[in-house]
Amino acid sequence: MFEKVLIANRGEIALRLHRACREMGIRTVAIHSTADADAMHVRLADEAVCIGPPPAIDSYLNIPSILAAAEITGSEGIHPGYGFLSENAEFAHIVEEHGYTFIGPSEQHIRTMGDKIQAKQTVKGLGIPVVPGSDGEVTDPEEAKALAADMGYPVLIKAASGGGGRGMKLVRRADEFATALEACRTESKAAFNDDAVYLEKYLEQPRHIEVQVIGDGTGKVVHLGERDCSLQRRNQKVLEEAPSPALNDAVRKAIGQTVVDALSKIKYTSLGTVEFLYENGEFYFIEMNTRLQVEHPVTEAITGIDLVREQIRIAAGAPLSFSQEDIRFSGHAIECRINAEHPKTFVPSPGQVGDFHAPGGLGVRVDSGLYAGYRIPPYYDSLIAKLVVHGTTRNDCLMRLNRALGEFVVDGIEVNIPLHTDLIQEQDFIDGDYHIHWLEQFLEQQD
Amino acid sequence: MFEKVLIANRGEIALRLHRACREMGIRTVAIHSTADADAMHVRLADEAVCIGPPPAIDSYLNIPSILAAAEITGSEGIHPGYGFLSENAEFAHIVEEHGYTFIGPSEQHIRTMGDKIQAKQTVKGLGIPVVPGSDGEVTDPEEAKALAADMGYPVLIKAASGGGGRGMKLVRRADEFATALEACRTESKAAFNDDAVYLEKYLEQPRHIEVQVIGDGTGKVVHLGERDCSLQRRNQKVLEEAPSPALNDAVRKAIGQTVVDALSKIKYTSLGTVEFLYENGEFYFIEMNTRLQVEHPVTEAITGIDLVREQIRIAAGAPLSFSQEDIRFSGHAIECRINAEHPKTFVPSPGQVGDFHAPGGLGVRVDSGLYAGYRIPPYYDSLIAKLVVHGTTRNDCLMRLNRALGEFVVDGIEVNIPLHTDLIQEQDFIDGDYHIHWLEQFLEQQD
Amino acid sequence: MAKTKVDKDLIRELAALMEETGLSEIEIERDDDRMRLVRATAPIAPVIAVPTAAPTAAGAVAAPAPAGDGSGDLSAHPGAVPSPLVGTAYHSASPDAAPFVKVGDQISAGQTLLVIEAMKTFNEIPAPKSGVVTQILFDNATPVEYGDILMIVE
Amino acid sequence: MAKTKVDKDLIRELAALMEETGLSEIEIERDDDRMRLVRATAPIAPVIAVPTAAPTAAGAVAAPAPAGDGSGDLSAHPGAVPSPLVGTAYHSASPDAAPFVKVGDQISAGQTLLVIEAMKTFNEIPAPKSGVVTQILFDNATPVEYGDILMIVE
Repeated sequence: MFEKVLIANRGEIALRLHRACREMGIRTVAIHSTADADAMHVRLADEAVCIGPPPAIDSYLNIPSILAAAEITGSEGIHPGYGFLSENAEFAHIVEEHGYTFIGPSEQHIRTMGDKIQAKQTVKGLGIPVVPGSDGEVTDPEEAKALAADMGYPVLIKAASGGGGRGMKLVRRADEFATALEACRTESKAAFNDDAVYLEKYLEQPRHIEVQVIGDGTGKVVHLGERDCSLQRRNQKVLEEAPSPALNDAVRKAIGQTVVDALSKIKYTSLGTVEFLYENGEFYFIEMNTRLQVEHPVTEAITGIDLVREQIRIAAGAPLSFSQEDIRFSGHAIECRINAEHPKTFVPSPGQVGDFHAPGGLGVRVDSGLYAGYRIPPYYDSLIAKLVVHGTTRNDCLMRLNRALGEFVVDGIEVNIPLHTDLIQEQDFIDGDYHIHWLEQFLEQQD
Repeated sequence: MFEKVLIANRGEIALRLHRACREMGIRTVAIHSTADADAMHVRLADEAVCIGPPPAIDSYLNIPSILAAAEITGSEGIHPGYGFLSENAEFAHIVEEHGYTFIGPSEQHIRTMGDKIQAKQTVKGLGIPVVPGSDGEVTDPEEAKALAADMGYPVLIKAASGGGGRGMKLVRRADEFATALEACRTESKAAFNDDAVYLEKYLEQPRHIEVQVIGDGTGKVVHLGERDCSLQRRNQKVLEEAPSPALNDAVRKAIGQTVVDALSKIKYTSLGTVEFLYENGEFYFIEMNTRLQVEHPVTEAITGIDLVREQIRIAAGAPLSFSQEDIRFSGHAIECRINAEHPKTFVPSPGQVGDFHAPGGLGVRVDSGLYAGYRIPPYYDSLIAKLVVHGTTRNDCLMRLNRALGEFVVDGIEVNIPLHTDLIQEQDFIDGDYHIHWLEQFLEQQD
Repeated sequence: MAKTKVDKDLIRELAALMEETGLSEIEIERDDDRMRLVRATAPIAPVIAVPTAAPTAAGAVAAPAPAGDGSGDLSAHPGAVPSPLVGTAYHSASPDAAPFVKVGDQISAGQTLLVIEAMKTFNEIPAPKSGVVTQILFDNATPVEYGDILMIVE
Repeated sequence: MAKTKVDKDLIRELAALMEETGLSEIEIERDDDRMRLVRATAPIAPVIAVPTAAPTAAGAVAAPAPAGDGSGDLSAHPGAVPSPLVGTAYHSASPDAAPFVKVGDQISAGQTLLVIEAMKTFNEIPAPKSGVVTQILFDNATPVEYGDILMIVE
């Protein structure tokens, strides 16, 4: 096991990593910008090194500085957390080349999954379902009809050279192809000087469902169920839950097995998440995140597994400590991302925290680097706390979440706690009946 | 289910009860003395009623005032918590007589178990093991030897009229009886003018192990495993853990079944705890607590069951929501009682709390009514917070507990956090090798 | 103190001295001269951190009714009659009976002012002293908490 | 009030006494003289609630070595040369070479003052301005953090 790990991140996730290390008897090195000298994880770490000025490019993204910090502290492993350098294959490469252990997947897997096109081809080849489409250009309405019949309506005709939402046409019935295909080709020619178009299945109100996996590099891969992260605003997840209200056990097992089979073939190492859109009982691959995710605690809550601990163990060369048969899903968990932002306008609200009081009691977990009097720097993202609530059933979980949100005090700055309180009172949300556009539609109705 | 419950208690347990009610959609009524007007549970409750001045006898023990508060608020159920009126059979009687539901066991069970002699006779009759002794006076050394051979050495000769540790003699071998019995009778005659003595098995270094049960009054009783509460100072529990490091599964199952069988016979209702001394593989009944206990969260942690919720459900007439087969013990949990007292001298330290920051993260639960700036009144007990940590194994739990204690900040007053930090570094404790005298011996060595 | 005599250099020196020593006030008196310097004890926010997000429904139920808002201010009133128990307060012994006292009544110590019912028992609340009832602060048949100010007797 | 008559040493002594004893006010009257000193009711906890129970090993590792303790105070010094990166600082280009600069050296802007090694690369740190090296605040071959004050050039 590692003697000392450098935590190449900040905020709540740096604290999360510190806690896991501390609980494993591993000494921690916090790196930080000048803006984060007072941060909780810096105060708690065994050692701390200031590596640069506030801009992330000069500190948390500054590879030479991070390696220098590892060098002067004699760290053995480097944990990148999420964001920043966590999915930077070059960083993983340099870390390993300098003789440190990168606590994450192999450089090669990061690289492959980091390229959208290559990722899609790779996972498709491994047997993971992707959004169906024509393999190339389509010119003939009859060919289009045949393809669309296979993938199911509605179907999107997309300009091969298009982008930014232009050069697209939605087709809901076969008889629309006759005119739609030609129209799209004409528009495309006019707009992009290229009349090539192709087909892709169109998802109207999909959910965002992601499968958590972990592998130890021997080909042994285990899935830890899914998370439903459909509540998003501008592609940012706001609230996540596990299990998804939309899946039953059979579906869960099937998609889990598909993902496990695929990633076993490439001997995937460390934590990873395969993200899908889900509609009408079908999964469609979006991307794979080759790192620990913000919302990992909901999976920890329902499985009882400490994901970060397991990730560190594997990086240190240990085999997975459990098999698929050992995984039991228990109860329901929801995570609310507490952001320093106005709950209506979403304007970020950095500044000095007045009173800070986290909710407690049974089934409530708070991951936060905040404390009374802490000054939230304006340079980084607005996530300041994660409230994770676990209950026996989804309803128990919602009741407990409501209770916990009501106890949460963060003064001095604006936080989005009222948004979460409102959200969980919505009938659609209570019914589990929502999709990736639901939150933005809800917010529009609020105005 | 109840619409409104009156919480006839204060401090962390009042908050615990409030949270359970809130999560069940039950409105809460906090009662409080003038000294507790600013208490967290009073602030959070749906309604609050000041029922008297600071002395408990005039407020939290004042039955007419509590019933008047129930009356003016239209409460349906009254939860007594622990301490105060929780084991007062008369209170349970009056509550029920006035048409409210007492959220606890029947008046009769409280009464029976509240009388030490009656309790011992009752449980013995129900098949629960008690400390063996002679049924009455013993005068003949040969008779004493025969009895002692049955119960096992060492044996205590006790004066029937004795008390305060006087008129007792420890006998470790059969051949000591010849002189010891006569000596004890003589002393007893001199001290109490009564030479009657009796025998009782003497436990040298027993553990305090208690079995948590719950019944719904139909004869269905389920046990939720044991808690080891051997770390005590002046008969006050300091730290509790579950499961006990001293029991294996077979022993756990056997004592659990014994307790369940016994309490099924009397159709026990609500939560209850059967306390034992445990030495050399044998259990000896001490007493039964007919109420929710301070240390209930360790059981919640390893069973995943919300005990207070279940207790309220049963009081409202619902049947137990689980059977013995449904109970799964998962991992290990430890509770540290955080007291407002000097960690060495144990002098109580009421007063104004400065900074308050509770530890967070995976596997950490804090039950506390404290907040920054809260003034701890000097009138009540010194328990201000319970830190409950859960881990996959006892070792994981200890590592996590150490981490969490290091993050816990309570300024402005003295707290016993350093005591807990010291305790869990002790090799005996790490080995699980301790008994009911261990803590006091440890404390003596510290001086 | 003649204007010309104000020693501004001395003030500056003393101010520097206060800064240096951490003093917040200096007062010097000599003969007929007196000088007092105060340095703001900084914008130190109060330590008392109240959980402001806490729902504040608490205490709503049993607030004394009509003049209830003023009861907080009246608790220090020398003629205040606080409730010695929690229960339901009545102006009179029975619905048909006349009230025990009215505003303006001259009363003597020990005389019954009202009754408070708790657990089906009517508790007579006696006047703590003689005087005139100047305010009655609760509505008939309404709940009162321990310590609520019920009347003012002056 | 005559300037010469104010005993500033007495004020300093009394202030120190107040600090020592925790007193918040001293008033002395003698003949016609009177002096009153007040110290802000002091140990008011600052609003900034630091998790004081937190282990404070943080920052221990890369503290600049010899005059390190003073670096905090020197950061505002107009001649301070802060470290532009984290790494290991050296006085000279190689173990056998002479140091780039010594205390007392007259230097010109842009002249190399030291090197910092990070990732096997030696980064030359140039003088930000011309002047005299008055302090060198790190030991040879010791780690420095970003922002540590390395030298003073005046």
